[in-house]
Amino acid sequence: MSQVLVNGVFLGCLFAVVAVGLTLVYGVMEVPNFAHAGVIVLSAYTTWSASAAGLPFALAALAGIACGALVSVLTEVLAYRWIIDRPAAAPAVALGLMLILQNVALRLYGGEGRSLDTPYDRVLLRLGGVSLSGVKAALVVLAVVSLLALHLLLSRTSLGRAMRAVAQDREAAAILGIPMRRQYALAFLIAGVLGGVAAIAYAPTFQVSPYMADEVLLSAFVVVVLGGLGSVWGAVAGGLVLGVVEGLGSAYLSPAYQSAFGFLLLVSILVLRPGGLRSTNARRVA
Amino acid sequence: MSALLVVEDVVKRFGGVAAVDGVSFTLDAGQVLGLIGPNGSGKTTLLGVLAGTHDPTSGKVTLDGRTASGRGAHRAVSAGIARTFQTTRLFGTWTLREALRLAHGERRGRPGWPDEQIANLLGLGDALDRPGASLTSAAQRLAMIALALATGPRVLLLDEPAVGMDGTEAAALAAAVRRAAGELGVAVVVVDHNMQFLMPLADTVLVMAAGAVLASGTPAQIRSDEAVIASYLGEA
Amino acid sequence: MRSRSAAALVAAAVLTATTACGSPSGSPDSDVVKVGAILSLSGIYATLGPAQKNALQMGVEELNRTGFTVGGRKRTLEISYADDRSDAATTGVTALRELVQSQKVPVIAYGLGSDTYVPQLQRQPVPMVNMLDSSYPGILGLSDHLFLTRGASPTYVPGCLYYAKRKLGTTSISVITAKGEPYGEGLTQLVTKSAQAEGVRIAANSEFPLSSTDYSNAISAAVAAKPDAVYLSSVTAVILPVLKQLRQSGYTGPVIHSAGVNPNQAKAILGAQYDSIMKDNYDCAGTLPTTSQDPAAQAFAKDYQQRYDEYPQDLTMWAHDFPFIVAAAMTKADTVSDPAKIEQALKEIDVPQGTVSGWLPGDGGRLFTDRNARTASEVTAWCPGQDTLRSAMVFDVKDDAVVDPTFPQETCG
Amino acid sequence: MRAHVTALGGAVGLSVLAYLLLTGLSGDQGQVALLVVVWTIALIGLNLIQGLGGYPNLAHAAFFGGGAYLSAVLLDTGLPMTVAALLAVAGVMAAGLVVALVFSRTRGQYFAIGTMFFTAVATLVFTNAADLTGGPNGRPVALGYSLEATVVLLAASVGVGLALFHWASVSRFGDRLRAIRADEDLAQHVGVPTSRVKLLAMVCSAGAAAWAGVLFGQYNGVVAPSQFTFGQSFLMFVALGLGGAGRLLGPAVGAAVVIGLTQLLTLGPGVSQIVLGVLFILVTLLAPEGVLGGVSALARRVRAARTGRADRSVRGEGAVA
Repeated sequence: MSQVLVNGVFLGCLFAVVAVGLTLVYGVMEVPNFAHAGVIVLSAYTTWSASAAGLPFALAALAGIACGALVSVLTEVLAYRWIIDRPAAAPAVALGLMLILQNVALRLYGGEGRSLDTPYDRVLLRLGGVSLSGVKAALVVLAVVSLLALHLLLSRTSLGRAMRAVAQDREAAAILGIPMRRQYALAFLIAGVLGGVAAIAYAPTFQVSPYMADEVLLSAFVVVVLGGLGSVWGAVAGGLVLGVVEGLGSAYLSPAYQSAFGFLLLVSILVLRPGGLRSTNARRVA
Repeated sequence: MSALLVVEDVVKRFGGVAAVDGVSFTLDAGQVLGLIGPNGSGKTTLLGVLAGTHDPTSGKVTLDGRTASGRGAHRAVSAGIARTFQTTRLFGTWTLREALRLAHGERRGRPGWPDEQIANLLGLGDALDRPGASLTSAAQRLAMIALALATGPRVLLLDEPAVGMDGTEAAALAAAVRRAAGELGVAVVVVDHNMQFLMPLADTVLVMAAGAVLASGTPAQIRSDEAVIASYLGEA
Repeated sequence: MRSRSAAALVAAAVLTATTACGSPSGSPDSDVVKVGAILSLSGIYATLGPAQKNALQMGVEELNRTGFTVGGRKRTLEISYADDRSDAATTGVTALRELVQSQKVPVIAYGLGSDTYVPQLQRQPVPMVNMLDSSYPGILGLSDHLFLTRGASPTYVPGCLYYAKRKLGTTSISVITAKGEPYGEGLTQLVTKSAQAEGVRIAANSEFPLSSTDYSNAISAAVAAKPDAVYLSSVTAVILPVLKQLRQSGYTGPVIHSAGVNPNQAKAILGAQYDSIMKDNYDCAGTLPTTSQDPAAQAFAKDYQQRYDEYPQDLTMWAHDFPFIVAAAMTKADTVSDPAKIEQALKEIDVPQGTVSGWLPGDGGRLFTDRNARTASEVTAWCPGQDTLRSAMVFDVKDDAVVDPTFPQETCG
Repeated sequence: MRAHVTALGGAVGLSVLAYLLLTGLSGDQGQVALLVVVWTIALIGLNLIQGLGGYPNLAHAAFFGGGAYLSAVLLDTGLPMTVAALLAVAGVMAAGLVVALVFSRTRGQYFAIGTMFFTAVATLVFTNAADLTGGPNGRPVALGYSLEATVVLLAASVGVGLALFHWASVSRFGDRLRAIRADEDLAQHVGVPTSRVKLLAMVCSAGAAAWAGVLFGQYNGVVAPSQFTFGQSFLMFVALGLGGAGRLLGPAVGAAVVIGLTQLLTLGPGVSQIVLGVLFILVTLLAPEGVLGGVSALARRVRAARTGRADRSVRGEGAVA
């Protein structure tokens, strides 16, 4: 039981890091950013090729995160920025970007899975009857550290406060003289960094492949709706809840339907609250 | 003869806050009721409950003895209650004629004027084939009323119809509303802050404050009501 | 007006698009005989297709050095390759229709997706020779037009348990299965059956969905039962990530599978730690060219390794032999274009000259018995530090029991 | 009247074209023709709820796959083909009703996300209920119709579907859906029973997708989960937008463009998908009304310029295409 919970928490941390990136972007721009999957994939491949080229893992990981941030900002500058007034067009643009990014990865690196090696590959933590591989422990640590850093950024810096203002009310923020374009780019930058962190944290357990992020992204969307579109702490809490629910469902009911348990959760929420939890958590960041 | 529209002790809460807190009144066919009160006093919410936009938390609205509240907006329309909105809403790029045809189609046999006559009544005869979005804002407000009339209502709810209109336009609107009430026997509820527009138009006036009825009576009675002057008219 | 012009637009677009890439179809009796091959060149089974293509290429070149004679004329063979992208039901069926309808090939080599090809075979029969799929229950019952050039799972799985019990001292085994992957599901059935026959206890039987990337629940269930060994049921690309997480979870005992993992794949999929992850690994399947006692197979293994700088999997020798089998059948049928006659001839040919797989001939020296040609089976073990495998046991199976086991010396390299 | 004649002419014409393409092409090209025709049928359904109604329905691939799988499973029980097909379509329409009821109060992106997850769950079922669905690698479909009959049904379905859509589009049902698309709240307040209209549109939409799925299964002889993923739902969603949502021929144009691009561009793995992605974005940015919308806007402009010069009067035109 406790082993299952630990696995659930691990999944939850992964979902949270990805979902926070999504929800941040949704909060300021109201875009369902499917391209986030492509950002994660490209970060993972960058890390993989840098470390295959002989770079130490830490440097390769930084390169991967930088790549994620860059690609994420590019999606905003080149595409999303132009449909800011037409939210209905956002899904098509997001899908287009996802296709482009994933297939760029496919083109550059081929379709077969790659293995990303880390210095902590063979570490195994044991506590009582519960064991946690080094790779998974590292993911939990990275998730906690990056989310704390984000929290500090949003609550302690003027940039962060401006971002919260934008998420609260776009028009009012613009009237207050907050430079909107910079805020959009910043949201995508942070999302890209978080995507990069997610990529380097979970690629070592799984495989690096063009489609590695598809399932995680779907679950992360459940988390985003669960926590309220645009709510960062909602996403963190939602991530942990979903991780544990999927972990329990998978262990005790059927592993094949792991993601379906998350969807059931989502459906019940949409039935009870058709506007998501947003009606109570009206667009806010942090 | 019993009243056409009977509103009985309607309460509407959002979360813990009562936006409408026990409002009752009656309205006869062909009568115009003015609904006034400070911002946030619950006028628009009350219109919403009457029009089926909101379900009442308690209380009920009956039209001709039949319950009309709490069953959704389209059922309110088919019972004969139509409304307009504070912000102009038309079907985007649709022409006025297309929009009227749709509304007319939902009339289900209730009597009412043909679409052209409605348009002419509101001075929109020339605008029939133009997209709603291309009309002036005053014309758009009138078009919204035309749309409501096209459904063949027995009760018409107008939410700040004269906003942004000058004196002449408002007077023309008032005349049109009067004609609709007189010739079609439509009962009308008008919410507006423009007293020059509202007071001459209304047969009776209901003043709301904090979700409840503060006073009601003829325009003349309201004008001299001290409580109303203190809480609302005096500030205006 | 508008709908008509739009209709014209659609028509024009579709027609230009479809005629833009017209493909030539071979004339019925040319000197170059074209046959088809549908392989998993990309996607999840991409560990299989490219190696098959390499070996087919070698086989065709060898065959064409002398050519073969049909209808009194010298012929050479050409293979039209199609990639099923590891998705037989979508891409593979399309490729099959393209090969049969447009290119009119009389025989097709392929790997996976037998059942999905059956309806198309009903509409337009053509003999299809499978060089890979040993899944249980076997593919040959699906359609009379299918042939299989390898021993099916029941001819090697009993060897896994036989070897584990006697040489590894295994008395209990946990099985981890890729759910929904037919090869793996068949293996699990057979392992369960063989374990019972050998008196080995199944400690745990856990599974994970094929699409999943986190196997922790299946792995912890398998390890928690404290088995002497773990059996992984599926193909290389599926089981290696599981193996990696299994080792990461702290399990150090022996791991057995029937995936035919070669050192190149281990390195590519497992990453830098592959050697330590592959330690104590046993693979039971058909004989490998490298460990085979047959000189022809050994020579082929050497050629292959030299040419492609890659360790030859078992399936490479079967692929290598396909052109020779086709040539023999066409010669016997005396046609290069009639699928029905070629199909009949396949059933009647002897083991052709030039093949290297060490075929075990059936009654009357025929290559195919009940549309199945087979070779001996083998257990191989990973050689740590040497990037190679050694033969641990060579055997055959009769009536679900291991017969004629031989144990080569336990040396690597 | 003119509008009806041209619409019917277009429907018959496309039917004939579909028949010619399906019988005239083979192999890879035949597959493209098949997919374009099948997608056209499915997208005609989607054109109701998404095109006219403006609801981004990402459950369509699930309905499409539902028809294909359900008919295959029913055929295995020994039912006659037509019965199996009708039951499959009815079953999927019932599922459509459930989906519509569950998400009836969600709008916009929430509706999109909700229906997308429905497809994701459906794909999970297709993948994992291996006893019925054959698992991740798919299952063969027993052939209930001959190839010739399937081709005739495919071609006829295009024409019948277009005619039905045209009829729905010019009826009050069409007006109501368009009103929902333009402003759902206002539509309710002029008396449109929005929930009922949306339910009906969703159920009809699901039925068309299921029927397309049945015919796809019969032609292809095999179905697999990879053909019915939420990615496919998305492609359908985008195809309709590309062709021209709400326009009679939007489905055919969208299907031709998307299938043509994904199947015919053999620029190496991935590249055609990249081109597709760029195209989605460009069309969304530059021609929000889709290809047909762009074409008719262009035609209007050209005609306006010409009539301006020659001072000829513009002929009235039907509200179709």
